[in-house]
Amino acid sequence: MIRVALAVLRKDLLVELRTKESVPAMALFSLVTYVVFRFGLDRTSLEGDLAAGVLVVTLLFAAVLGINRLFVAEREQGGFDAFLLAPVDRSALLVAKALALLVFLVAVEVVAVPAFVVLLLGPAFDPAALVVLALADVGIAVIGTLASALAVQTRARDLIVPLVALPLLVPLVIATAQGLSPLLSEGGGGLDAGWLAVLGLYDTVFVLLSYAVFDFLLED
Amino acid sequence: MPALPLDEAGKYVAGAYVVFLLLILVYVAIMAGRLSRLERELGELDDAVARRTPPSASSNGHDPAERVSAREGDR
Amino acid sequence: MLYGKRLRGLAVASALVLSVAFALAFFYAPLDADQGFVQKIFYLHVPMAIVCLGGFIFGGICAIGLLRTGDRKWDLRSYVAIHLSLILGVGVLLTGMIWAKASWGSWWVWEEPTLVAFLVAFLLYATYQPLRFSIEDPEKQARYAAVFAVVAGAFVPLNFLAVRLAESLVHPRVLTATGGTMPGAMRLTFIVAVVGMTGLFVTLWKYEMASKNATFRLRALRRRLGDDELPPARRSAAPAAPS
Amino acid sequence: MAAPPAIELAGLTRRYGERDALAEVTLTLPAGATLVVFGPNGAGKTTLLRVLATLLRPHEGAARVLGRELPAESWAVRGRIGLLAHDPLLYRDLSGRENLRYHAALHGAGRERAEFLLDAVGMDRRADEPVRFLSRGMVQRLAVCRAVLHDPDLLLLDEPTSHLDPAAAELVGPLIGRASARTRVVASHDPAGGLAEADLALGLRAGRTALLGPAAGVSPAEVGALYR
Repeated sequence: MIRVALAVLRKDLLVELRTKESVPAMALFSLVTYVVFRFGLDRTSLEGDLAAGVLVVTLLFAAVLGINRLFVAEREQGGFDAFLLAPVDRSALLVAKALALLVFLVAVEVVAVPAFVVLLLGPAFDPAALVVLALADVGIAVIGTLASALAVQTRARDLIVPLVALPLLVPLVIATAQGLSPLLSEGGGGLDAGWLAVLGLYDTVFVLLSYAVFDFLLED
Repeated sequence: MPALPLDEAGKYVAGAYVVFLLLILVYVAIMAGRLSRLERELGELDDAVARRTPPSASSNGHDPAERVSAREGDR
Repeated sequence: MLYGKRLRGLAVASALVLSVAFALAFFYAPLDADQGFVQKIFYLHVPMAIVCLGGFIFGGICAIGLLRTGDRKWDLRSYVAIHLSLILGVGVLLTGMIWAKASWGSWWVWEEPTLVAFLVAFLLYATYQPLRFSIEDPEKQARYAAVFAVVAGAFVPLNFLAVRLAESLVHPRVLTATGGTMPGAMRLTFIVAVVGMTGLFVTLWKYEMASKNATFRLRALRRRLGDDELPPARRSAAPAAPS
Repeated sequence: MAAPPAIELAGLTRRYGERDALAEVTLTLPAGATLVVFGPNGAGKTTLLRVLATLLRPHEGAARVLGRELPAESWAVRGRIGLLAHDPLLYRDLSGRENLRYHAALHGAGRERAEFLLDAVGMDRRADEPVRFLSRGMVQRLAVCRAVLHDPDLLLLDEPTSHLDPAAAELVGPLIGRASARTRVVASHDPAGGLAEADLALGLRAGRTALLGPAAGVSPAEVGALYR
């Protein structure tokens, strides 16, 4: 299964490299959102829970853009049929797509997080925040893949994706924002193991849940 | 937090219970609408069946089986 | 079809139990020392919330039935349960807001984790109908709705856990005390109210199931009679007749 | 020992909503033989091919493909079927070579096989251009490569030569034509051509069997009548 998942992942990254459909748009969107927050909040620098909130919400909405497009090529260019005709484990597609989304998210954050630090963050950036973000990315990737697979066969994909994904991500937003907030404060506390545990647990539950239901989204 | 005096609190409590009551009533009203549609369709179906077996056929004693065999004879 | 008699019995019993519960709430349960008369909303709001969430989870369990067996009757069961829970959910949110206004002076209180968690769950389930509506093939509709129902059903407890963790600092009293420190008379009333509300839910669920089944059978009958003017099935969020 | 029939259908029915897309199709196709399927658009040809390809589940009736029951044993026939549908099932933004390598990885086939096929259909020169820049005929040739990449026992072809010029049709002949010596199901709109290379002919109209018999005993005129 891992061999097949890697083949699909390689194909997805290759397509993204060719079309540049998702990552550049997501990164650009994050930058624009910072500017919007700058004026919407009328602040030139943020710290603490406000900084954590702005960062998480921006990344989340950027992720929704990627989630929207995740399965579109499969549906419109016959990728689902081709995959289903092959004698392979169907869960490989879930693994591959979640990994692809994870790669996209990390790629976006390579741009979006430094930009946030430069443009909006008041206090110095604590690298421990990257641990929290990494755990959040895993959760967004898994839940996003599930929501995308659920929505791609509907006629209102662009609407269904955020409506399904955002409520499912609320607990993750809570834990991420709470975990990040002390790390983005002036002389604030360190990494809170409690919130990391919540994030890790939430990720694990959704990995298992997605694995259990994903096959049903591929039939027929 | 101070407890509200009875006359003030009564308004809210009554409001909450009225919300519940209204919810049930609206639900019943919607279901009643659906029931009447069901009934109307049932009526249409009745008419359709009546049209299929014209009253004349039954009054002059034609057996439905006879008509079937007659039609088959046409082929 | 044995709907008739059993459904009537159930309806009468639920109405009775629910009336008794409300009577107990007003004439038997003591006034809350802290909140006074406003606390009477508790006997309506909390049982409704519990039954509503139970309905969501029941819908998820029925959805597992569909995924395991492929039998579309499970889709109908799941759909009706979630549909009714959504209606109850509106009631929960409205009564919750009224209670918040009466006891804290504002229509919405973000510090109340149970209410906030409920709102998140309700918003998720509000997508259930649009999701169904935007899938045309009935079989696919049933399967996708089932996947949604299973995921959302698992999400309900998780979500409550997470929101409660987040707000564990700010703790209002009675709302969270669903059972723990209630005096006996209050607890009895509360339990009767939960039973009554459950009865109401089951009654409505059976009623709605009977109504949907009757519609399907009528449609099947029209088709059997070769009714040429049979209008094409309206596209809807509700399950189509299982064939 | 005689091989089991490649395809056995008994009362196969597939619905779409309340409408029968395919109703009560019964036939047996011996291994190595070719079945040609005729019928106007929407008659159920594509549905039949998709059911045989295990992409759609039968709603009623029994379907055995390559000796395996569908849908219970679908897993066992996947990878032994080559489907050439209307849709080429290729990613537009990848090159032909990349597409074929991806499919080879899915099917556990080697890269040499992909190169061999590209060469066989005369696409080796343009194999590195993104598929969206290629003409429909070239895409079709790549799709043929994709369908036979894993050397399938059963080929399901939906108007396989529709976008091909005669020269290209000749190129793909050894891969998907009669000469390929595979069991084939071909959906076609060309009565004379379709009958000439088939053993068994099936005519569909609104999902129902309107014509079924040895291809030699069916005249093109009978097939033409299906479309009226």
